[in-house]
Amino acid sequence: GAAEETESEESNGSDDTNTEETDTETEAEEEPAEETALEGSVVIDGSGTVYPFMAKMAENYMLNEQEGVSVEVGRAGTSAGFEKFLVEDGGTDFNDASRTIKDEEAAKAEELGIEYHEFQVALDGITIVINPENDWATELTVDQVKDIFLASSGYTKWSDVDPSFPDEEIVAMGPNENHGTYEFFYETILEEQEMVEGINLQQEYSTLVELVSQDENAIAFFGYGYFDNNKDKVSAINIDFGDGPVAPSLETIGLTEDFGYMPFTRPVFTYLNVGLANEKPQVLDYAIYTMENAQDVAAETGFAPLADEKIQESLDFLNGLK
Amino acid sequence: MKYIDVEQVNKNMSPRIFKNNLAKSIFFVAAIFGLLVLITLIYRVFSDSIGWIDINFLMSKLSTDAERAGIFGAIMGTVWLMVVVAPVTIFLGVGTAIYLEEYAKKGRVRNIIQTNISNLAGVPSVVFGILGLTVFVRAMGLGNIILAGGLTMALLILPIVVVASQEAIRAVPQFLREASYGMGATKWQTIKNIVLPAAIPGISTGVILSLSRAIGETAPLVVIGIPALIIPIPDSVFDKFTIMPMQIYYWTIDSALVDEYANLAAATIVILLIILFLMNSIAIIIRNKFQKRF
Amino acid sequence: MGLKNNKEKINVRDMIEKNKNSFNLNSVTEKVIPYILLGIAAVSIITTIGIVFTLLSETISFFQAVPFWDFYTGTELKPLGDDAKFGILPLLTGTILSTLIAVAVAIPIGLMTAIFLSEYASEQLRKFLKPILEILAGIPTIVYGFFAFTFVTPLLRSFIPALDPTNILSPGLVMGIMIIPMVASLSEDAMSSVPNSMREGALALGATKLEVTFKVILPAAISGIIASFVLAISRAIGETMIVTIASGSNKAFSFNITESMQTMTAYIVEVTGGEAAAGTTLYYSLYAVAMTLFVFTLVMNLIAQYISRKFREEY
Amino acid sequence: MDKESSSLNQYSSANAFKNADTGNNIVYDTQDLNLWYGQTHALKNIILPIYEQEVTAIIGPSGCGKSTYLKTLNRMVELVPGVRTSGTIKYRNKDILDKSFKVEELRTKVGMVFQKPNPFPKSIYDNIAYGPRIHGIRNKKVLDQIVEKSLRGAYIWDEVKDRLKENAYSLSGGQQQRICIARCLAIEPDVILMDEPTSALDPKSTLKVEELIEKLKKDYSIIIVTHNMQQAARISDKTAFFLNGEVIEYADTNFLFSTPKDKRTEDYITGRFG
Amino acid sequence: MDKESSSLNQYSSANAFKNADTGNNIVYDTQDLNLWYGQTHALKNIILPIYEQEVTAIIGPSGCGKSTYLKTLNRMVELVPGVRTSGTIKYRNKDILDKSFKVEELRTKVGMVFQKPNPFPKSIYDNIAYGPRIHGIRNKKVLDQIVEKSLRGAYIWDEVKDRLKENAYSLSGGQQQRICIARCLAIEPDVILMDEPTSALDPKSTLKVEELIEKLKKDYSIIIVTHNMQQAARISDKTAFFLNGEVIEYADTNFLFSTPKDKRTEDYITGRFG
Ligand SMILES: Nc1ncnc2c1ncn2[C@@H]1O[C@H](COP(=O)(O)OP(=O)(O)OP(=O)(O)O)[C@@H](O)[C@H]1O
Ligand SMILES: Nc1ncnc2c1ncn2[C@@H]1O[C@H](COP(=O)(O)OP(=O)(O)OP(=O)(O)O)[C@@H](O)[C@H]1O
Ligand SMILES: [Mg+2]
Ligand SMILES: [Mg+2]
Repeated sequence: GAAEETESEESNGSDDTNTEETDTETEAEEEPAEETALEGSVVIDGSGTVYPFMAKMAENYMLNEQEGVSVEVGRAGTSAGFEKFLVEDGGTDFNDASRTIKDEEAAKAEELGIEYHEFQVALDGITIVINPENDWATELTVDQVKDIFLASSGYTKWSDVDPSFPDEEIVAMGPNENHGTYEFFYETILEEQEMVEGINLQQEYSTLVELVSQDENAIAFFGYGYFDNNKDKVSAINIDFGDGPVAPSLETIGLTEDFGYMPFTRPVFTYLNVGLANEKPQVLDYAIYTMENAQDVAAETGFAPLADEKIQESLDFLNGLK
Repeated sequence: MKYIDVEQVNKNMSPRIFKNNLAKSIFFVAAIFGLLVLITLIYRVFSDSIGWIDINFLMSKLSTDAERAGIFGAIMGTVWLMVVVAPVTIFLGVGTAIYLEEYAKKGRVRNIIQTNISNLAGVPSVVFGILGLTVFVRAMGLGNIILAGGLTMALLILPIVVVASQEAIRAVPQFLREASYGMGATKWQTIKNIVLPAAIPGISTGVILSLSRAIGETAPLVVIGIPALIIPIPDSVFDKFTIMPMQIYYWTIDSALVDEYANLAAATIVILLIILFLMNSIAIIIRNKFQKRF
Repeated sequence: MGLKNNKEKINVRDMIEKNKNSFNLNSVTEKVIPYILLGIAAVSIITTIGIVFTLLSETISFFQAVPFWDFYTGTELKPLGDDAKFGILPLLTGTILSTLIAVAVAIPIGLMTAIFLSEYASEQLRKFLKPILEILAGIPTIVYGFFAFTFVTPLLRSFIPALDPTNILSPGLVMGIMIIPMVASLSEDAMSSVPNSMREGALALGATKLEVTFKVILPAAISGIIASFVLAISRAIGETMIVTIASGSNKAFSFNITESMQTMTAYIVEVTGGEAAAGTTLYYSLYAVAMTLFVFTLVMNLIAQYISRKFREEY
Repeated sequence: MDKESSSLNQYSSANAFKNADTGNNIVYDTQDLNLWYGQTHALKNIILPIYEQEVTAIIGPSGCGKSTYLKTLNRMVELVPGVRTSGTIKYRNKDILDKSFKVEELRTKVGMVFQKPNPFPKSIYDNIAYGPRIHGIRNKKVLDQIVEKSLRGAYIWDEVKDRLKENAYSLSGGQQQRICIARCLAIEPDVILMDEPTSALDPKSTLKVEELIEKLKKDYSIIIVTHNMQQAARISDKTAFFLNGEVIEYADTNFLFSTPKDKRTEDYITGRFG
Repeated sequence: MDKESSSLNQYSSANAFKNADTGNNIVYDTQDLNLWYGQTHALKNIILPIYEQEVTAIIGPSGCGKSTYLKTLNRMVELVPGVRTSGTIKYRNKDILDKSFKVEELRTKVGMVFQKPNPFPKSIYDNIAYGPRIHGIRNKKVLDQIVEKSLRGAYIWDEVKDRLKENAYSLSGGQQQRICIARCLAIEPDVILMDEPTSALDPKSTLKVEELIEKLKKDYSIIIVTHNMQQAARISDKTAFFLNGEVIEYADTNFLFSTPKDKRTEDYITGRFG
């Protein structure tokens, strides 16, 4: 309940001059920020998928904006992160999430009187990767991809997918249940149907990359960022969503509206504890900074940037808190 | 009446000596095996770290940018961790050892404590991690700060320190105690003035070795949950922190994201190994120097 | 005796006598210190109680959700999803197989190393090799983890093409290497503590060193040697980072050592770092697995202690 | 066996604490002392008086209980777990086996020198100053005086006066043993117990220590355990012969060596066994 | 000093391997033996003949090199790291210090009994059978016979015949020592070296072992180190007196004890030191 307090008066006046253009905005913002040197800490935990984005963001913030503020970023996972976020008197300030908050989690927040706000920070594309030696499956349709991972299809060999493919076992893999990526793939793409038996689910993405890079018959799914950094070790399948094959890239993932990589694209989030943001100016300041720089940092860390309108929505909300 | 056939015995002699020499070679190879593994391991790590270790790496803060990243924070985290671990384990470990060796009567209490310590020594470190998570981080509400990590580590290495200190105390010859008692000294006077000073080399060896174990230990801190990115340098035991092994862990699992992280991990391993090597050398020097004094 | 004191300017006896009367603090210290030390020694007991209590309370909650019997006989472990299944057998096979592999490396090599050091090596060589073994023992397990993952596995894959990039074989071998020093040094301790007079007795009969070792020293040191084996096993069971990194996290129930498997310890790391939300069965399963692990290693340690106490040779 | 010792014991029983010949007082009066290490009955009905300003030698074969008896005289034997005693040992007329008797006090008055020289791993100075210090003497000047006096008393001052800060273990075995004696003298004991003080020493050092003992006799009562019968004969006034935990014979040294009453004593001193 | 020993040595140098008095052969002929433990010069120019079927006693104060010399005779001394030797020891006319000489062979012929009884922690039977077994004798019947014969030879058969399967450590010290002697006899040695074999034993056991030695003399050459001069006098034919690593005097036992030539020998045997 106490979260509702409006301390905005105090921290007011630092700047009210938000414009639409984030780029020029950053410049304009620097000076007042230096006047009011903030301190204290900002605690972020949650999704490992969002971690690279958030880590970069935190580092830039400490380097360029507020040296006195300590931003720490954990990667406990979305659910464990919510566990730390939803704590009676003051858990983490932000929780990164690769999915939206679940009903139970929302209910718990309610119960504890924690007011939170959901921000989309970037877009991630599920990328289906294969071994570079694999020259037969470079382009697949959505249904072929699903069938490869679904138990119901009964596929075990590449030749089951297409008779022209080699008569070799398919080695399917992916991140394990710990990851939001798995949940998204399982719930949204596979529509919660049973996955193929014997699929190799791993905790670490590095393991997956290694596995695919060493096995000609391997196929795996994971976030675009992991593909982007390992283009020398694995290659991505261009997926035909009905209008011809689409290669995953920051552009295609970013095209959320019309033609693009859309069905395999998902937003990633961070959740802000609004009460804490009201109490601690550095938290609010960091939130604003994050939204202002989200597009740049996303591109640097293997995510597609959000549309300007989305960013502006978030900024409007945050500025309202001041 | 002769049972021993001298001829036969002499004929057997050569094969027996040959077997002995053969076995000796095999045992030697086995003993060298460890050395070979060590060389391979160190070679691998060093070659990955070449070009990455310099003063900037040691003195810079953590960064997501591999070129700028340094382990100063991790080093200071380790130092602060030791600031908690060392006094706590020395106090508890040496105290326990004195109690067991000098005061506890042979019997139930002593057996229980002794058995308990041997058992604790065998408890996997992840389990200590869970204890630390449940008790220090959550129940006591400390959070994942240096103090909580340090207390967990202190309990983890406590058995090693106890056992090493016990051995050191036991190695103090009885005749020194007798000499002291013979002068009319009380028990505590004898312990304080004679036994502990004589046992200090042994105790310090044990303490250093167990601290080096704590420095390299990862699992309990993974369980306790250390932020993956923590840039500010800790300056008290109430700060959040990271340590070198955690950095190695995160950098390696993230090497899929940024290739250079693997080099950073290797470079950190090299620094960690150098620190451990120095600690071990000090321990061995102390041990050799004071080994035979009586 | 009165005489001799008169000659001297100082009379120590009188000084001592005088000090004795003003010295009550000493006797208080003397009485209090044992209790303080007992209190300190009790910390280790409290730690054990803390571990047991922590694990037990959550484990009980777990067994309310998953029947005890199902947990220990279940071959399916799917901790997430709608039809979560909690069978510990996949983790047990992972743990047991990795331990067996480790022990198969560590016991023969460790024992042979111990024999070499204790019976054959010259003083200089021993002085050189022992510290190296100690270094090997002091290398953090995380370093071994990467060694296994980035070196041993690729190396093995060049011999065994069927080997998966994450598998239980490679971390098992590396764990074995890691515990060689433990086996070697404990066994060596046991062997060196066999009195030299035994060796001399046998050598004086014309025995070769090999004969002395196998017929006199090993039998005499057997309890210490076996205890070192048991401790090594317990160490392998409890090892975490090597398997976490190099063995992957496959939870299938299998005995194929070329495949990825998960051990109990790796499961704990995965769950604490992941989705575990307090109050869920998944969260409790962490404690149930930890409890199992704890009991496992506890039993091993007790066996080791029993062996070294019970079968101690008389000499 | 009992004739000799019991006749002597009549003095003590009658509380006439004088040696008939010399007029010396009795320091220690042992009556019916029995001692068990667990099941081992190590001392059996010991009855033995010890006189002031004399050297009493205790001889006997290995394991006969010599050391045990000596360690009982300053209750050092209690350090062994599972020791039980019965009987009385009166030191200056107080029963030291009584639990209320403070051992620290007893041991302050009764010094002990051990078979193997056992200096503390400290400097020579600190070795000697140890006793005074634990008894509360902290004054540097006083300590200096005590150290010098004690070292002079043990006739080793000249050899070590320039190296008082050196570790005592840098000295030779014989010097170490004299340091131990000096350490003992520093707290001005009344009685000095010596357990084979020369058996670990070379002939030359042995001679020095023997000379020292002879000089100390003037000021202290000395009880010395030795396996060297010639030594006993040379330096002691009284000798007790132990065998299997019993006192077989106790008499003036000259008397015992020249005309042993007991066949076993004779066998022993002529080297028939041991 | 050299008179006695060198006059004896003339025999060996002239290769006349006979004792002038008894006609016994020389077993061991030591010439100019020097031995260093690192820096310590432990044996200095030892010249000493050992005769067959005699008991040669080696006496001397602690640390004079008795054990060292004995251990050189079966090259056991090599177990100490950093030992160097010079000179020759001829055993049955072969130089055993020669590196090509197989120690296992030497030790099969030269048995050794140690100061502290050191049976293996095995059954009595296995203790005795150990030697024959390592030399390839596996036949159960033969082994049984050897065990019985050896135990009889050590005059302990009657005491242990019903408990051959028991651990040797369940025996008393004296019995253990005789088991060790029996163990030695089992491989039918030529020479038996004994290093203070009775010093850890009680008088009764000492007596038994001494009796045994006297009986063994018929079949074996025995070299015995002892600190007990009476024992040397009682059981040996020849005696060598060592001091500081040198042979001070070597002569017939009766002769050496009654009319020692060297002042130091006299001092020692009259108990002036040691
Ligand atoms: N700590 C002990 N525990 C059990 N028994 C002991 C202990 N110390 C001595 N004994 C036994 O008590 C008996 C007497 O031992 P003690 O040491 O007094 O003999 P000693 O005459 O001094 O012999 P030595 O000449 O060898 O020093 C021996 O049988 C010995 O085994
Ligand atoms: N292993 C060793 N290393 C170095 N020096 C040694 C060693 N063994 C013996 N010595 C030294 O060699 C000399 C002779 O020792 P040895 O053991 O032969 O004497 P000993 O006559 O048998 O004495 P004891 O009567 O005490 O048994 C001594 O000065 C001793 O210190
Ligand atoms: Mg004694
Ligand atoms: Mg000797």
